[in-house]
Amino acid sequence: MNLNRRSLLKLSAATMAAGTIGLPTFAQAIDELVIAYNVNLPSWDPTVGPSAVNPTIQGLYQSVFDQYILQQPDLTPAPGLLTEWGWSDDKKQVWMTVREGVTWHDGSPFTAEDVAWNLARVANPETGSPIQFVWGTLANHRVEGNKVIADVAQFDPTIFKWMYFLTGYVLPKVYYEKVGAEGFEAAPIGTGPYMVEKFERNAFVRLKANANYWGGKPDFDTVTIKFVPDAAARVAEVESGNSHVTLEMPYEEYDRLKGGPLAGVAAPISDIGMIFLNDIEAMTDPNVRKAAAHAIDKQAIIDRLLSGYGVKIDTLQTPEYDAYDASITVPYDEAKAIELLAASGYGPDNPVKFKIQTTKGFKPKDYEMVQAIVGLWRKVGIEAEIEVYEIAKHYELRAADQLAPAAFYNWGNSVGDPTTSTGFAMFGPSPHSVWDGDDLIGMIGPLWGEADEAKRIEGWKAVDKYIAENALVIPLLQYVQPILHAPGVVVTPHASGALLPHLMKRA
Amino acid sequence: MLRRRAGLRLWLSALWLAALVLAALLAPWISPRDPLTQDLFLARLPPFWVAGTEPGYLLGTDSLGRDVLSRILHGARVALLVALVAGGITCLIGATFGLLAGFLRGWVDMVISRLIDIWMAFPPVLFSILLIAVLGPSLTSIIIAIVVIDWTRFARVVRAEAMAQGAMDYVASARVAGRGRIGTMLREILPNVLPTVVVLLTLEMGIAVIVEAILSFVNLSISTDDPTWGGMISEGRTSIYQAWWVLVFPLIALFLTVLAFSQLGEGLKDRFDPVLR
Amino acid sequence: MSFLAIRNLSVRLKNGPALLRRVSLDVAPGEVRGLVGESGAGKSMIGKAVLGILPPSVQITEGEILLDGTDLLSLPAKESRRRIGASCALIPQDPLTALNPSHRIGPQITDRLVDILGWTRAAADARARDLLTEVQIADPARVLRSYPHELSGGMRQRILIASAFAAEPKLIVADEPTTALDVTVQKQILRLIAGMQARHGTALLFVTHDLGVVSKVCQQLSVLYSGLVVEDSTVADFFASPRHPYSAALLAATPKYTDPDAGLHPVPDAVIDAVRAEVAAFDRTLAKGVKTHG
Amino acid sequence: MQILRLTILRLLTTLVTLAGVAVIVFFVIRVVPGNPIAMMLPPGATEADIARLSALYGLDQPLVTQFGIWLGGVVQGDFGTSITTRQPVLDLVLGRLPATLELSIMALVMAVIIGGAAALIGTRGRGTRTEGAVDVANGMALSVPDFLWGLVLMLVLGVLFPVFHISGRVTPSLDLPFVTNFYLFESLVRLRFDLWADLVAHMFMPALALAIPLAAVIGQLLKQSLKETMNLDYVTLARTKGYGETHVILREALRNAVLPTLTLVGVQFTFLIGGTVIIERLFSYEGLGNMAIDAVINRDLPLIQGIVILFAVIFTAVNLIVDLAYAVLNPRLRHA
Repeated sequence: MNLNRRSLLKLSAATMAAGTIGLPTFAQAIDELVIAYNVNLPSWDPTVGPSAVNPTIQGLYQSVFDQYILQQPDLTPAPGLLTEWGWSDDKKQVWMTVREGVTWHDGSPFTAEDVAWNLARVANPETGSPIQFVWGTLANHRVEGNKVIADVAQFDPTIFKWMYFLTGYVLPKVYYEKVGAEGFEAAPIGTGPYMVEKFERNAFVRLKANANYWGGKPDFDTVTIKFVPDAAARVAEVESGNSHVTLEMPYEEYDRLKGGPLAGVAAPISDIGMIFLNDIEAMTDPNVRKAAAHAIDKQAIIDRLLSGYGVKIDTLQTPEYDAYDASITVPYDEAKAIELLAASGYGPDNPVKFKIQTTKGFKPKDYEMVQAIVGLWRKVGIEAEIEVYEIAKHYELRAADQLAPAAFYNWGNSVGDPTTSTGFAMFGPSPHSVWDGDDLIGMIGPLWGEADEAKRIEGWKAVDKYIAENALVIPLLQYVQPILHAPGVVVTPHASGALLPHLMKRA
Repeated sequence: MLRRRAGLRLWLSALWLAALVLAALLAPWISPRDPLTQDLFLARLPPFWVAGTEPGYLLGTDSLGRDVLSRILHGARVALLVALVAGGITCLIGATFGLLAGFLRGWVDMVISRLIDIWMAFPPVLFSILLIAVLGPSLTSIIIAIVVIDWTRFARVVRAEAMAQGAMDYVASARVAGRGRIGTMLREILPNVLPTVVVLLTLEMGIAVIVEAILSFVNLSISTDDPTWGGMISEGRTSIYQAWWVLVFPLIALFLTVLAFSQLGEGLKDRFDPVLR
Repeated sequence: MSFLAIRNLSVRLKNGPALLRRVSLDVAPGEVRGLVGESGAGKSMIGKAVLGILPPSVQITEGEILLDGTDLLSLPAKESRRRIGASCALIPQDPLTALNPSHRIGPQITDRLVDILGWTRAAADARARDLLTEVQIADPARVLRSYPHELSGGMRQRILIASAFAAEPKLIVADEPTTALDVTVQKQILRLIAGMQARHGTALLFVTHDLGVVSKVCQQLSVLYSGLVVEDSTVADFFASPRHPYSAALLAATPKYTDPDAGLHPVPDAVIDAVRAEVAAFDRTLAKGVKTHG
Repeated sequence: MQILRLTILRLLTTLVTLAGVAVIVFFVIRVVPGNPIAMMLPPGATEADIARLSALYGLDQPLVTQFGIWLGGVVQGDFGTSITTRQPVLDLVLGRLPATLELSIMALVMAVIIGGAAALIGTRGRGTRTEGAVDVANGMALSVPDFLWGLVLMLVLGVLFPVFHISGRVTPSLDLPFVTNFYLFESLVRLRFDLWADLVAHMFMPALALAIPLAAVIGQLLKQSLKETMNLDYVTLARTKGYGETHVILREALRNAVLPTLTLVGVQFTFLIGGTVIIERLFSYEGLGNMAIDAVINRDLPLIQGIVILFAVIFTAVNLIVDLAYAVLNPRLRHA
């Protein structure tokens, strides 16, 4: 089939050579890198509005803007626009040293003023920053030479992690104040590796390399990022040679094309699949929860359904995260699941019934995975009814604590801190948590403001252990992001899942 | 010659639909396997004539190891249910409105016509996506969405037809003979509009089956793991190179069913000519 | 020598009954032949066969249609169509449906002169005006600019007659040209056709079920029953002494203009039975003949 | 005169229609589960954050008040600001409209050509195997949903024989001298056939996928009414004049046969435009439909409202044009 198709391709390419359409072919050297991206970019402001917290478009923002602190492909922080940072000894102040010699895309110099202005802007509730509750913990930002100092209104041990996370971008103060919000949307500038040359909404963005980039000029002078939301179309794009790089396609397609005409990388990213358990109905019974957790053969699901692309996890931490503890495990054990259910009077003939919600097509094989889980549950005596919901509905239900007893979701946490995984997902008072048990609230509560980093991490590990032992949530797997690319490009995957053109090099 | 071919098409369509009804009714007994039973270790078995299959899975298995044939047979239930219920209710509501507007005229016609205009101004796909977002994806939602969007199809045609019939002499004579307005409508107009309605209904059933497939494509169809053809097609499309049978067989079933409904409608239209011209 | 000669023409519905049974007849230049019979006797079918406009459901099984000595049926479709177009014309039955509602009258008369016969537009327009005057239409210029729905039935039939004579054809098939019209208009139209025919010297195949009309317009006549020509004679001979019992009965059944109150004598059942038997016998010999040939 | 009166009357009823659409869409999308605020809550947000953001976007007001504010803006030509893109809704939708219109019209032209050809071929070969083949092809075209046609085209003409572009509207690296967003039209006006070819190469597959079902409908209906017209006397008469069959069909029968087809094609064309929602998404075409799906996913309420209303305007405009075309083509209506 494949061989056939290739020869047909060549034949047709030859006959089409005279055509005026001028489609690219694999053989050509890549002058202009074309990337087929999986989502549309709605807005160029990375600090306000819904786009700012949309993890799938952070890669686009990071091409044009710099974050306060650089995040390396393995998620560790490195000097970025800030070269040094830290707390005063009494934790009453933070200080940041600003990199010198950096210029904005319009040539004007980047200064400490810019940093202070940005931090003050997102701390102000009026601007509509969705992360205001973090940035608002700093106050009274001021510039001292190439340093920025701010007072700590409320101690947050993760504040510097947010500086390479959502909304942690630095915008040009002078330019933004001159052109206003609308003008900025029309012609955004940053300090990042690429400059926006042309932006066509719902279609593409053309980027030009920033020759003065402080991290060195990127390899490709011109990069076109096409927005191709349909996975089949993205695969067709790279398969036909119209695009050089694409991401997020069915793993079957990845396997089919990788090693054929195309090359590929598939690396784990900081995005996990999990099942929220709401402490209502059947889920108040610990036996049911534990049985549900033990009845899922995560490895079989990964191997059979995801073609092996995925990393089994038993806590909400992936191996890259700060609070990962390999000793916490919840093994697949069908017999134990049956035994646990029997203790509560359930069995295959008298199954416990509840509803499980899932998205469909939002993440790779999400719906299929839930179908497989329901199939595995059915064998031990759990009869779960599937309800598909859209991601928007999930957010609303979760914020209102109205999720079904079980709800499949994916959780991204590209800073790798336990507060932004276990913390927000499991802390009762947070609008993101649906588990309201007081014992857990009591355990997590003190950790928010814990100043001793080692103690803080150990505290979270204890929380994860408690959660695993009592099956308060069912972590499933860490996702692997498939990237297909032409052989002429070398792609470095970023564990945050952001596809970054300045990390791509000529082969 | 032509007439015979038209007849043949009619019969073939009726035959396929009859077979489908049987399959749907008897699905639990004739399916070789439970359509929901999964076996991840028997996933993506090819159909029986291809090497590497397991006996008992005639048309292969999908990526969860479920039997494709059994799922198609059970999927026929959903397809027919959607076709019959959605088609039926759409027809009932649309035809009633159309009949009332076309025969009673006056302010009734004005209100209904305006309503039709407003409805026809909604982009149908977008509107159904919104509707299903409101109702949550389920069989009932699909049926409601089809009814809400397509009733105007019936209303418009039946209204025009009822208007034309209302102008005929026999209606006048029925009125002269002393029959009331509603009586005339039901006894004189309705039987003459019926052939049109039947043809539209047949066509609508085919449309309903297609709509389910389209909504599956945007991941908005039935949410349980009950098999639907549209759902199978959208699942199968991610692995066409690895397991084409997961896509192709339900697609054939869908295709033949829609074709049968439309050919049946066309055939009936020819039969009922010249009413429908 | 006749301009139109039909020899042994048989026509049947595809997979159906015979419609014409070995029909033969001649029309000499300038001559008017009437085709008479009840509805369904096949008289219109002959006209359609000559003009090559048989419906697709019908097929010619045998015979020749010689137009000016050439068998139309042996020619390629395009060529026979060209010949028919160049030398024949049709006066249709229903003037209400025979004009294209979306074109003006002018082009409907002149287009073929320009497109097919290569006239200049001006010459064709002048010709159309002359013709309309000849068919006694006042204000031809206005009528030529009109759409059909703006004109009366009689007007439209006059236009159709004018149009038929436009290219000076050698043969015109008039397919019951007065049936769809008012009785008052019928006579005028009939007179018009007869006058035009005489002036232009055109041969005319006149299809009608009305023997009264035949007596006024025609010289020759064929009587048909069920696709079989039962009588072929001159009009004078026929009215003096019809040879076939069926045509005699038909003649008797026709109301006399001289004595409209004399009452009708419907064709007796015995005559019908006899003529049916004759058709059946004809079919039998035909079947035998086919067998011996085959 | 008749046409003028018809137009004015229709414009008035159109206003009523649009008002109805506006009311319905406003309230329906506020019943949809999921709201734009929940969409922008990052991990760690609190109830206070929800309240603060709701107030910022005016979503804390009672529904009727929200409607009043929105309607007041609409009357002044202000459709509000999109939540996700932070741009005025009117600019956004009008910016995407030309792309969708060009795609739809291209699809319509294709459908008319394919469907018309099918009808002519079927009519010429009526009663023969040719007609049967045309019927079968029509039936098949209608029995497959258009997104599947899209997928098939993408595989065949995009990957297997890479003749056409798979996604987008125009090659990004081209310099476009256009001042309007009607690229296809403007490229013709400016005689830039190179750009025109590039645009067509992008548009071809989505337009064809949209055109196939409509082509089948046109083929079927037109053939039906052509066949009926072909039996009419004036067509028979034309045949005796020496014209060829094709000429008779085209010149005598077509115009009268088109009339009954036309009204239905109008309705079908609005379905086609509605179908752009999915096809544009599939082919990443930068039109209204593509934007609509994003708007729904993100629950961008003002944008959804704007898009639905713009679609409604297009639909009613199409119906109006069809009615006018009917009046123009039908001499009886024109002069009555």
